[in-house]
Order: sequence, then structure tokens, then C-alpha cells
Amino acid sequence: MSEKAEPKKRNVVVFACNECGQGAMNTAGVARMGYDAAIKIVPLQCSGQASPLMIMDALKNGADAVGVIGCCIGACHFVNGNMLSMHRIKLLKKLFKEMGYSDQQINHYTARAAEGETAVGDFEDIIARLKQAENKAGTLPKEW
Amino acid sequence: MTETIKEEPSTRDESEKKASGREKPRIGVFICHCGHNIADKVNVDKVTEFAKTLPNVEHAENYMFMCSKPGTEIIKKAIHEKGINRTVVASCSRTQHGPTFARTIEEEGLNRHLHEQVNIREWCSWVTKDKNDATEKAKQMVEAGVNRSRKLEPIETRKISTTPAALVVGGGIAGLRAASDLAAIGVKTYLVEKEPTIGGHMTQLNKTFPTQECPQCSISPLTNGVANNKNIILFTNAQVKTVEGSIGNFKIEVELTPRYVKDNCTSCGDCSKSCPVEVPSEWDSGMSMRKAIYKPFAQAIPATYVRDKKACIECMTCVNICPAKAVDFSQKRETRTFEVGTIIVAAGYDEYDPSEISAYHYHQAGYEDVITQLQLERMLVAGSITNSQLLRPSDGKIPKRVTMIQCVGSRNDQVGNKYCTGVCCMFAIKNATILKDSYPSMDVAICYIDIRTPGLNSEEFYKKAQEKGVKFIRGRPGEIQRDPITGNLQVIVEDTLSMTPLKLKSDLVVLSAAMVPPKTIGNLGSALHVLRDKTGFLKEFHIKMNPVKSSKDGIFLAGAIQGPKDIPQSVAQAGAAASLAAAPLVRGFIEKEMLVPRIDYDLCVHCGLCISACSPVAIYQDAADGKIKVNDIACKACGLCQAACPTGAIQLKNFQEDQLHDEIVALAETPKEGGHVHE
Amino acid sequence: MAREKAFASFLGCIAPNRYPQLELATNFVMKKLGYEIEDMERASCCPAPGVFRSFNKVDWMVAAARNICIAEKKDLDILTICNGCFGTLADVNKHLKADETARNLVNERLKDLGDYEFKGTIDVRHVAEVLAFEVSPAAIAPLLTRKLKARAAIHYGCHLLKPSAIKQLDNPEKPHMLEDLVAVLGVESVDFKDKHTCCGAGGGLKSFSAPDSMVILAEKMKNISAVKPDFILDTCPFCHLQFETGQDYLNKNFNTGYDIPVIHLAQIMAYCMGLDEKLVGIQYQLMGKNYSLASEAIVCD
Amino acid sequence: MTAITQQKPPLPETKKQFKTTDDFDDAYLKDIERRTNIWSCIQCGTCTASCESGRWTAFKIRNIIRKVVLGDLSALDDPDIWFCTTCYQCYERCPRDVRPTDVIIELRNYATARGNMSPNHQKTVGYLKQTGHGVPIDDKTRKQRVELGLPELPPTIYKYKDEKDSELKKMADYLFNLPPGKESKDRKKEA
Amino acid sequence: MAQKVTVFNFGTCAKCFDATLLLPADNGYELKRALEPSKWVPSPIDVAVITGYLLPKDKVLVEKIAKNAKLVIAFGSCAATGGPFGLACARGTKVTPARDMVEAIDVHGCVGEWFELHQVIKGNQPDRAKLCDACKRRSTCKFLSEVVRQIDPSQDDESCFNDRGFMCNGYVARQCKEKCIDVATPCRACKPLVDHPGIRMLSMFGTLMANVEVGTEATGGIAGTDKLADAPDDVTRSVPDVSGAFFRFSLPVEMPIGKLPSTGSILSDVFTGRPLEELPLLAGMLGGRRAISMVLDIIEAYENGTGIEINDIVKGYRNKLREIEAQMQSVTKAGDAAWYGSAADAIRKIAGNMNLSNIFFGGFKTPIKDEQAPFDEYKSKIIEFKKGTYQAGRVKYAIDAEGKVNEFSWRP
Repeated sequence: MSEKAEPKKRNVVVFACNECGQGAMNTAGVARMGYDAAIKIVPLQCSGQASPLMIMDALKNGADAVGVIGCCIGACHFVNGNMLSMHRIKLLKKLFKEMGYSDQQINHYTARAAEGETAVGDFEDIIARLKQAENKAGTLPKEW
Repeated sequence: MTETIKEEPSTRDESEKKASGREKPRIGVFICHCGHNIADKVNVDKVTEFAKTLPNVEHAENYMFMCSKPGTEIIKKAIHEKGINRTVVASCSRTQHGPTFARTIEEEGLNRHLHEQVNIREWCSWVTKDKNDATEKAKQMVEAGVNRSRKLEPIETRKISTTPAALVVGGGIAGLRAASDLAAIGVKTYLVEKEPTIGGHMTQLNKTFPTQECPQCSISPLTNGVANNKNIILFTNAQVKTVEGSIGNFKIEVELTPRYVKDNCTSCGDCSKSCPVEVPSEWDSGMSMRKAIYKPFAQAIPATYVRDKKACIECMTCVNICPAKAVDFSQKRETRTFEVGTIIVAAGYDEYDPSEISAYHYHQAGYEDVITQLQLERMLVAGSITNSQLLRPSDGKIPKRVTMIQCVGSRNDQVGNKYCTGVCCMFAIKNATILKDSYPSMDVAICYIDIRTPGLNSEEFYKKAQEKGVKFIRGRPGEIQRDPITGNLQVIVEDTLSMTPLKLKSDLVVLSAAMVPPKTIGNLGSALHVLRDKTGFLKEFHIKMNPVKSSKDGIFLAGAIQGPKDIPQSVAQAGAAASLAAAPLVRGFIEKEMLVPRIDYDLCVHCGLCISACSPVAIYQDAADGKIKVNDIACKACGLCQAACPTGAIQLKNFQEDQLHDEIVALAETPKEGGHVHE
Repeated sequence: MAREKAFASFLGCIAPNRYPQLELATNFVMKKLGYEIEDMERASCCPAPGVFRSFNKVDWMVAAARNICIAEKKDLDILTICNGCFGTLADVNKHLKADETARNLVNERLKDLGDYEFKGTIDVRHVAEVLAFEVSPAAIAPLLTRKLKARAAIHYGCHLLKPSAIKQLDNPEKPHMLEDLVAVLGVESVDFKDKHTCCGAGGGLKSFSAPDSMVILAEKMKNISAVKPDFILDTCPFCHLQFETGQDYLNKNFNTGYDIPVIHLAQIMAYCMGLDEKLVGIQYQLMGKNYSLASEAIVCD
Repeated sequence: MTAITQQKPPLPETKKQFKTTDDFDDAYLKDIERRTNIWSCIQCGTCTASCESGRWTAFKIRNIIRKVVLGDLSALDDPDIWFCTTCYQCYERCPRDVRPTDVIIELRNYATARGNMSPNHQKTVGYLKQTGHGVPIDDKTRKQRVELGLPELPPTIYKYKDEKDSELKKMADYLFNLPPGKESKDRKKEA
Repeated sequence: MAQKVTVFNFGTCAKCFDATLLLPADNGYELKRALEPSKWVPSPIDVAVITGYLLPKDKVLVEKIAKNAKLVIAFGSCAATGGPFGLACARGTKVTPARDMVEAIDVHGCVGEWFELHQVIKGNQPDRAKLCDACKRRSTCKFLSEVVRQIDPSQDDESCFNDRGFMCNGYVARQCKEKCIDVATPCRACKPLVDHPGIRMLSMFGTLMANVEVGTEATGGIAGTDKLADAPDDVTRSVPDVSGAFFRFSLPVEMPIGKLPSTGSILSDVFTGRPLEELPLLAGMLGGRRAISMVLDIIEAYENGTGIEINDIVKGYRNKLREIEAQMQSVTKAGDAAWYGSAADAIRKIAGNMNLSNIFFGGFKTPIKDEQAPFDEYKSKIIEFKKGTYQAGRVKYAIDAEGKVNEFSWRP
């Protein structure tokens, strides 16, 4: 099952905030930490800007999973943007559950600009959760 | 999908406006090899070819080092020859060379915001193992960049001239330091202090740790300096009422409580001598009495006496006796309004009132010998009522056994202060040492949970105290117990290290009370539109990267108002705040890119969520026409309002829904020739 | 809401089985105050919060819930004269009202014990709390036929006020409800050291290891005897028992020669409201056999 | 050589002074944690300082909480936990709201389940099962009740013990069916 | 030459179909009404009006209609975006918007409003006034500490529902004739002001719920290991049913077909998982010609089950409603526009609007515009949810402890 899922090209859209999110990713890049090529980053000003509209937009257009990465709670450079997006994602997850789908393809994370591994850790978790969801056949269908 | 009812964004219409960004987008894509860094993983030529197929792309090219001089020349050339009006450079991060390219196109008369940086190095070549994957990903990212750039609009940079003046709230050590630093830079500074005298808590102290200097001596140059400084306008007995505007231009309203004594007071003190009313002195934290017309302390600045209207019985003695005829009961409250460019908040702290913890019986009959560290200071200080003897309040005898209790009101969920005040340990150790010095036979015990002495000389100081014979008992006392017959106090505590409960006979118990936010902080915070965190202290902009700035541009924090601090920390932060606050004033203007939200009033339903979501409080409802409006200068372009808006009426420029949509589509789907989005 | 001006009196164990005079006194007082008291047939041990809760929390809750249900059937609030019973019943009542899962669990188990279901319709009250807050000293004053000119060492006991988060009656560090209450009787409360510590009986310690519990009491008695009160005033039969047997034990083993009568709040109230001293029943108790309330009594007009 | 080896005394059996992971098991903690607040304990000692019992007995509540936090199973076999009088003084004063009294109760539950239960306590349970009371009535009191003009037996469950399907019996059957205490087992062996 | 307009009735709910009766008689086009589209003989027409919800099986028919018509109008939320019946798509029922089958213009609304239809037939844009402009409540948009499921309409009709934590989608709605907000019922945005109304409201509510009180406690562990969004907090938990609250009319267009097991009938699919307090309104939307008896059965079932008392005045009005309905059954078939109009007005007078928003457990939400009896006679009770199964008339349903329906049946 998973073997079959392995070769297929995934697209994971990651909304990253301008501060810790993108920072951590740059650090990860400079340190040459490898991660799945499926990760596609959309740079935003703050993770609080990533609205469910965009998240659903990505999924509608064929993304396999969506992640939102912001600063650590309490360290948001715009005070509480990360909290806002986190709560919205909680609601979205609930919606997915109500539709009988896995809520693992949308996730909220935090990262630290100085520590690339935080970002990589997030990415790996996204992929792990996505695979888990696929194996349970719980992801949204491709076209709808 | 329902048909888009929203009106097309203005960037779409292809009017003949020459202003760059208005005409039909002609995009130039430039892909950088970055030596081997990108080219090794990404097949640059393939990507270039792919880019050529994308709509609106007039030119695509790759080069070894785009950031180099020849590289930028390529871009300029393309702009000249092919009339490129938007550039997408796929190379390194937007922080590294994004600005370089922005500058390049600026030199060619294009707005810097019409450049889109695509990071195919950190985000693609450096982190992807397989070459094909990397190339595919790069294609996607380039297309996303092109889609994004297609609808980018120019953002003007505005210069806002600043009012060359600053406001400092609070006349404690932090406030004074900040004010005098500002003045030294040459900034006109308003200093507002709610007490009748400046100097704050520091003037109450006896000695400062770890060097045991006299705080009065160290602070008086500062107080005098501030009082005599031409650049500083001092308001005592004053409170900030309202604050309007944003960085560069704040409008301040200050309310002055009258002193009822005119400035021609010679501070001869006759009035006070003759005053019949006596009340406990706040400044002396209740350890001595003062008159209804009084001067808080001898060295008080301003030296003018002040009348306590509540206590006064209006016998008029002072009025008649004053040789300078300075006493004047007819004075009224008044408000002053002025403009400043930046604000420093240094409102300090209050000492926690331990009577909330009833097991310690503070302030209860029979427990007069339970006092706080600050009261102890007041007793030991030179020229105190006990003239620096330690006498216990109940019977005026010199106590033989003194017990100090740490963490009173700190690290305590029950009273809601989870934080560690941090300075009490040194505070207590210092006082214990002083007691040991002046009364070697006295036995002094400190009951602590953890001793925390970070920083210069602190641990050494702790060691000295141990050598001097101060007893350190690791355990938080359960209660202070009084024998109703003898009236003796016992502190009941477990020495957790030896697991033995102790009953410490104590003639005097000193509580190291926590630092808590000042009572008036609520009004001040809301007047300033500055966020507070759970503890009630004012919230810094970023806990690590920006501990001096507040959540609002142009307002800075200094000293204990941002969280418990000792004197050096406060002074340091004050200095930092001063320089940060001075910068835009000295420069005379601030430059602000108008990267701000625009509001579509056809859709706005005045729900006001954008107002609550906006951390710098840049969005407001115009009282005149009831419309929601954005204060362009205060805005920090975080886009929180955009996600909060239920109707999508408010959209951050260049991060608009439809712009992001195009980008997302490109990234969500596998790349295909000709791209996904078309004009 | 349960019926007004009426209580189901929960006796517990020690009151009816050792100190019936407390039972009698309580009924007398409540009747005088115009409350009707109904018996709770088939009520069992509360069961004791220290001992039985320690063995099995769930069974403890079930047994307690059973007692509460008996009163629920009568639609009456429960009146206890024992801190222990108060501790158990009040805490369980509050807990089951709040926590649904626990309620379901307990109701399941209750089926075994007969037709009981915990609905959470009533409250659990302690006689002291009723007198102090519902009736209030002021309302008691006119009903008094006698006053006492005596000095009492008041012992609150633990479970009357604590945990204050649940009980919310008075400040456990410095309570004053009983002081106010006895003040109207003319009784003066004398302050003594460690006033609010435990008598040493609770938590199963008395049965687990009597000597240790006596050590705790010894300290308590030392402090009390130091201020020479006329009697010890408590609100809990278990403390009552502890003070009685404890003094006896100490006298026997350390010939301390204590003879301080121990009087329950209900007893003193009843006496001042005109109950015959014989029925107050101090003569039945171990301590203060030759102590007569009458000697200090002042008849009110 | 051999001679010397023969002379060597065998390694003496010493009680081990350290603890190994076998002595720890935080599985049983999980429940306690759910119902109380132990993780936030900072070992400040307020509890012990407030503990009346602790002043006179070996009972050191802070130390026991520490053991629980570490998952030290010896806390369950420790007779000290039975010295708490549940006076709630520590509960009232704990600055981190750990609710030590509840922790003790939980521990005692576990201990009882392991059979660590004193004979006296078993006796008390016995009373409850026989009479429905922790403290059953005695003849002296019966007499006294009559003298005071009260019914000889209070209207409690004991009075109705003989009616058919008496609830006393049900209670005895369904409640507090606890494992036999270790001591009592030992006693049986001796007998 | 008068336009040829034919109205087709799909789905079960015929409310929109009936509503077309009210199109003005002298409108300058000849109106035909096809109650059973399958029986319709194809003939070239100018405007085809599709009403009711569509299923994949209808595709052929709809395409046939479109072939013969110059213009296809999807009239009413069901035809346009799936409507309340679309909620069934969470359980696999493929409710399809007309737009996904053929080229069509949407005229939203539940019930669809005839004058808007009229405008569109005449080729004009329906006007886009915002509902909030017509709402007498004013929003200050505080951050929420909790979401409340019922409010007492009598206390404070100044502040916005959303300020009180009572979820209302009015922000994203256009003005309509039958305003639920006037009868103390939150708007569910059957006439959306913007695209994706549901997701936008969800986004907005998520923001509301993130209480602004900023904590500084570190998130612990290396970031990436803190899955804060995994732990549902109380506020999120207090939203009983996200899809029902935000996607009442647009679930099929916003989300793919759901994977939950179907409960058999489309009706029970729609009702299962909805919070009890939403039931009357929902039934009012779905019930169509039997809406009234359905709503009343649901309400009375619960009232009888839990012993909520109803006074005679309320009973009286309810009976009156039942009478009207009974007559309506016969008349609408005949298509007597005038009578239908008056009956509709009579219903509105008592039940607030055609969705019967005003009828509620224990009474009515707002005073009935009627001379008799004071307001408090009608005031709706705040009901508490009692787990159990309830039955009355044709309706039978079961709710769990937190008041969510877990089974529903309605035998016609």
C-alpha cells in the first residue's frame, strides 16, 4: 500500500510566516538539511495571515496536505498571529472530521528561526501524517 | 465555485496609465546558477525554457551569478530592450539578495515592490536530493513567482515628519535614566510622574546589592539633573489621560493634580511643622508619620511642599503661616495637552500586599512584627525614624532572631502570580548581610524555595552572606504562628534538605513580597493601546528579539513595567529605549512603505473584527462617517485583518486573496507547460 | 430545590452510637428554631472521609451517594452534626453534581444496593453552618432562655471549613463563624496556640495507630489547658470522642490530670434554649463529670 | 595461591543503598496525575510545614509527593502514608495547587489494592459490613439512649438489618470487597 | 412577444416552486409550471427555472431542459448551491448544484424570492444590500470566551449575536425579505454576499475564538513537536457542528462528498449530527409543503418528552398553522396564486417567515404581530438537552447528552 504510494509526486503547500517560519527554512537550507521535495512554500507576512480560504484553495487545487508554520506561541512577531491561525485550523480539523475525512492533512506548527531542524521536523511530521492519512484513505479526493 | 461577486482588483484593468504596474504586465524571469549551488541540482536551462512558456513572460534567461554586476546588467538590459516592467529572480533568499535586485530595478525606474524573489536555493536545491525532483520543484516555484508577480502593484514609500519631542511615563530610576538620556541627545522630553516626587522606589532603599552603595547618592545626580535640565519638562502629581495618533506624532493629554502649593515655595517647612494632621507616610511605606501638608522626604525633587487634600482638615494654619504665601487651596485640577514623536513607558511596579496570604497574618492584630522587605529597608535607612536601628514594631526592642520568607506572592498560583520576581533573593540576602554586619549576634534565617543569584557578583555576594553566618533554610514556611499567651512568633517550615519540620522562634519576620504591576497600569495600558500579557505587565514586541519595543510602534518599555527587574537591568533597558525612541526624532522623519490593507466598502459590514485582530491598533472606526479605516503609519502589514475579515473586504496590498490564489494554484498542482493561470 | 424549613437529619455513627445526647440536642435546637426534622431510615455510615475513602474512593462515593439518595427521595436537604459526615456527603454531593461520568458510574453501582439514583437535587448542610449563616446569631438571641458566662476553647475541626474551595464557608486560616455564634450565648472564645490544627483523630489515624494520634492530641491539649478554658467546644462527634478518650488516655498514661469537659455546639445551644441539663448529658461523658453548666448559667428574662 | 583464595571471606550480603529502574514505575502515576496536580510541585515544603501529623510522626508529605513524581513504588508500601489525618492544611496552602491530600488518598487506594492494609483498618471495614457503621452501637449507649428518651436503636441501616433482602447485606456484598492485607496473610501462615 | 418561462420542480421541497406562484400576473411573460419535469414535453422556451435540489440522476433531464432553453436560472439555494439538502453530502449523497451540470445563473435564497427571480428574468442584477445594514443589532466584535447555543432573545436586542457568542452568519449575507434575525434567529446566509461564505465565516470565528490575552509561556520541546492544533480546546469544542453552522447552504460546493456512512434517507442524513436547537429551523427549510407539521412534530416530541409546558395561546397558534398547511396541500396543486399569497402571509405572521424561524421549543421566539396576549406568553424557553429518543406525529429522533441528533426518521 504505502510502497505504491511512495513514488507518486506529492505537493504539500506550506504557509510560512516572514519571521521564524521562513527563517527556520533558510537556516535549514544553509545547513543543507534534506527534506521531501513535496514541500512547497508560500511566503506570508505572518502565519496569522493564512486563512482557511487559502488552505482550502490549496487543497481544492490538488495539494495533498497543507501546513502553517509560525513562531512559537508567545513569540509571534505580530503578538498573536500564530494563535489566531491555530484556532482557525482547529475549527477546520473539526469540519474535516465531520465530513468523515482525516484531519491530518492540515496542521499548524511552530519553528524557530535559529534552528533549521525545527522546520525540518515540521516538514517530516507533515509528510508522516499525510502518509498515515493516505493509508487510512482519509484524505480529500483529488478533484471535487 | 460561485461566481465571484467581488469586483476585479484594480491591477487587472489595462488602462493606458503609464505609471509602472498599471500597464499590461511584461515579466522578465532570471534564473541564477549560484555557481554550483543551484545548477548542480536544478537543470537551469529546463527551468528557463519552462519559464518562457508562461503567460506574460516576455523574457527568460539564466546566468552564473545574477547578483554580480554583470548579472544585474542583464536585468537592466532586459528592462531597456524588452520593456520588462516586472522581474522575477529565482536565486537565493529574499533576505539575502532580494534587496539587491529590488535596488537594481529601482535604478531603472521601476518600483522595488514589482520585483519578486524566488528562493530556489535554500528552499529547493540545497534541501532536495534528487535532481529531477529539484528541477520540477524549481519550475513550480518559478511559475508561482510569475503568477504572484503578475498582479503585484507598486508600493510608495512615504516620509512622515516626526514631532521632535518624547514622552516618558514614570519618574523612577528607569524613567529618569531614559529622560536624561533623551535630553542628552537633544530631544525635548516630557516626564510624567503620578507621585508628587520623582525617584521612585529606589529612593526608598537603604543599600543596593551587590555593592551596598547608598541609592540616594547614586540617584540624586540624576534627579537633580532631570529637574534642572532645560530639555526636560517635568509633571509631578500627573497622570496620562489619553494618547492619540501613531509613531512620529502622538497627541498626549495629561491630567495634573494640584499641589496646592505654588512654585515660590522655599521649602522652609513651617507649614508642615504647624500642621495638626498626621497620617502614615506612603513613601516611608507606613513606617513613619507625615503631616497633611508635607514633603515626602528631605531630598525630594521637586522640593515644593504638597498638600494631601483627603487628609487636610482645612484649618488654614499653613496658609497663614507660610512666609512666602505659597500655600493656595484654590488650585484646580488641570489638563495639559502636547505632541510627541515617541513614548517610553517606565511606570515601574508595586510591592505585593502579603495580607492576601492569610497564613502569614500580615497586617493582622498581634502580628505587628511581620513586615515586608521594603519596610525593613525603611527602618535601616540612614535618618529613619528608628535612626537606622532595627527595632521591632510591637515593642521597639532589637530582635534577636529574624526570619525572612522568600517568594511571598511570587511563584504562587493561588494568588495568581506564576512568575519569579527574581530580585527578592538578592534583596533578602543583602538585608540579611546588613543585619549581620550591624548586629553580629543576631541570628538571621532566610527560608527559600530556590536561591536565584545570576549575574555579576551575585553568587559571590550569596557566598559572603553564608560566611557571615546567615542561615539558609530550604523550605517555604506553612504559617507564621503566634503564641496567644507569650505573643511570640514562630515560623513553621520544613527544612526540606534534612526533611525535618522546624519551628523557628522569630522576633521579627520579614516577607520578601513580589513585584506586581502598578495598580494604575490598567488605564494607562488601554490609553496607550499597548497589550498586556497574562501577568498584567506590559507585553514587549518580541520576547527575545525586541524586548524594548511595545506591541505598538513608537512606544517603548523601560524597567519593571515590562516584568520584574533589578536596578541595573532597568537602567540598561532605559538606555536602550532612549536611543530607540530618539532615533526617528533626531532623523526628523520616518520612512514607511505603504504596504497596508485596502478596504472595499461595498463589502465591509463594520463587524470590527479587524480592529480587535490588529495588534498595533492601526485600524479604527471613523467617528465621523462610521467607516472602518486604516492608520497607514501605525500599520505593520501583518495581514491578520485579512484573515479575520468575514467578507474579504480588507485586503493587504500585494498579499490579496487573488494574488495568493494564483501562487497557491501553481504550487498545489504539478507544473504544466503554459502554466495554470492566464490573463 | 428541596423543601424549606425542614431537614433530613443524618446521624452518622458516633453521634447515635456513642453520644446520643448530641442527636437529642440537635433535634431540640432545630425544633426550637421552627425546623422540622425527619429521620433518614436505613442511612448507613457516611462513610468516613478519612478511612473508607482511603480504601476505595469509588465504593466510598457509592455508599455516600446512597445516603444522599435517601434524602433526595424525601426531597429534603441533609443536616449533619458531624464534620466527617459533612466532609463526605458535601464533597461527594458537589462532585457528583459536577462530574457526569462519575455520576453515571455511581448510579450504575447504586442499582446493586436497591432502587437508588443520584439526581443531585439537594444540598448537604452542617448544623453549625445552618446556625451561623442561615439562622444567624441575631435570630438566635431572642430564643435563649439562659446565657453562659464561660470561657470556651473552640475547636473547628478540619472538614467543616476545608477544603475551602469546596466548602466556601469561612476563611480556614482565621474563621469566626463559631466565635460569633457562641458570643450571643455569652460564651467567650479563648485564643490558644495552634487553634486550627487537627485533633489527630482523622484520616483513619486513630484506628491505624492510636498512640500516634494521641501524640498529636497531647500537643493540642497542652495548648488548650494552657489557657484554662471552662470547656472545649467542638462541632464534630469524632473530635468529641477524640478529646474525651484522649484526655482519659493521657491521664492514665502520663497522669496529666486533664478534666476539661467537651461540649458539642448543639449541646450548648440546646442548653441555652432551655433543654434540661440532664438531657444535655455531660454526666454521661468521661470528662467534666462534676462540671455543671448551671453554675455559670444566667437566666435571661 | 589456592590457600589464599580459600581464606577470602565471601562477599557480605549488603542492603542496596541505591535505586534502580526496577524500583520505579510511573504507570500508576498516570491516574493520580489525571486527578491531581503533582507535576507542578516545586518541593517547597509548605505542605510538610503545614502538616500537624508530620510534626509528630515520620510522615513527610513533601517527600511522598516527590516519590510519586519519580514513580517510586516504595511510596505504596510506605506505612507513612497512613499517618495523614486528611486535615487539608497542606491542600489549603500549597502555592502550586498540588492538592497533596488527594494525592495521599489516591496512594492509599493503590496501597490497599496491593494489600497494604493494617489489621485495624480491616477491622473497621468489618464493622461497616456487619453493622453498616464504622463505630457500631454498644450496650452502654443503648441504655443511655433509653434514659434520654430516644429509641433504643437509631433508625439507621443496622435497625433494619433483619428485614428481608436487607440493604445491609447488599452493602456488605457489593462494597469494599478489598484484597486481604499482607499482615493478615502472614498471620494465617503463623497459625 | 412574451417570454416563455417554465418552472421545473426537482427535489422534494417544493417551497421555491410554490414561491414562483407569486410572480406578478401582469409580468409580460407566460409562466408554465412543470410539477413533474420527467413528464415535461420538450419545447423551445426562453427561460427555464430550476427549483429544488438535484441529484446525479437528474443530469440528463436538466441537460435536456437546458438544450431547449435560452437561459437557465437555478432558483433557490438548493438548485444553486445544494442548499440545506446539501448537508447530506457529508454522508455520501451527491447533491449537485445546477451550475455543475449546465450553464446556469444562480438566484440564491431559502426560500428563493420571487422578485429577485423576476429581476433576473428581466435581465437585471439582483440588488446587493448587506444584511448587517438592515440589522438593528450593533457589533463590537469582542473576542469570545465561549460559544453559546441558545440565547434569551428578550434580554438585550442591542448587541450583535456574534458578540454574545451566538453564531450568526449575517456578516456574509445579503438582505432578504424573510429575515431570520428579526425573529431572534441567527442568519445562516442563504443569500451570500461573497463567494465562499462558509469558509470566510469559519475563518472569522476561528479568529474570534483565539482570545487575545497573550501568553508568553514557551511551547516546550523542539518546535515541530508541539502539535498545538491537535488539542481541541473548550471554545472549539463548544461549536456543536461546524458544517451545519457555516455551510448550511453551500456544503457541496465548499467540500467534497463526505465519507460518513449514510443513514438511509436523505432527510435523516441531513438531520443527523445537527444540534437540537437547530432542528426546527432546519425542518422548516427542508419540510417543503409538509414543513409545518414536521417542525411542530419535532417540537412537540421534545416538549412531551421532557415536560415543557405550553400555554393554550401557543397551542392555538400552532393549530392554526396546521390548518393552513392542510388547506395548502390541496390548493398549491391547483396553483391558486392569490390564495397561496394570503396563506403565506398568514404563516409569516405567526411563524416569522416561510422557514418558520419563529417556532421554538416551548413557544415562539418573538411576539406574534397580533392584538391578543402579551409577549412573555410566547417567549421561547432556553431548553437543556436531555439524552433520549423522542417521537410525535410522523417524526421520531434521538439526541445524545450534548443535544446532537444521532438518528432521525420521518415517514410521509
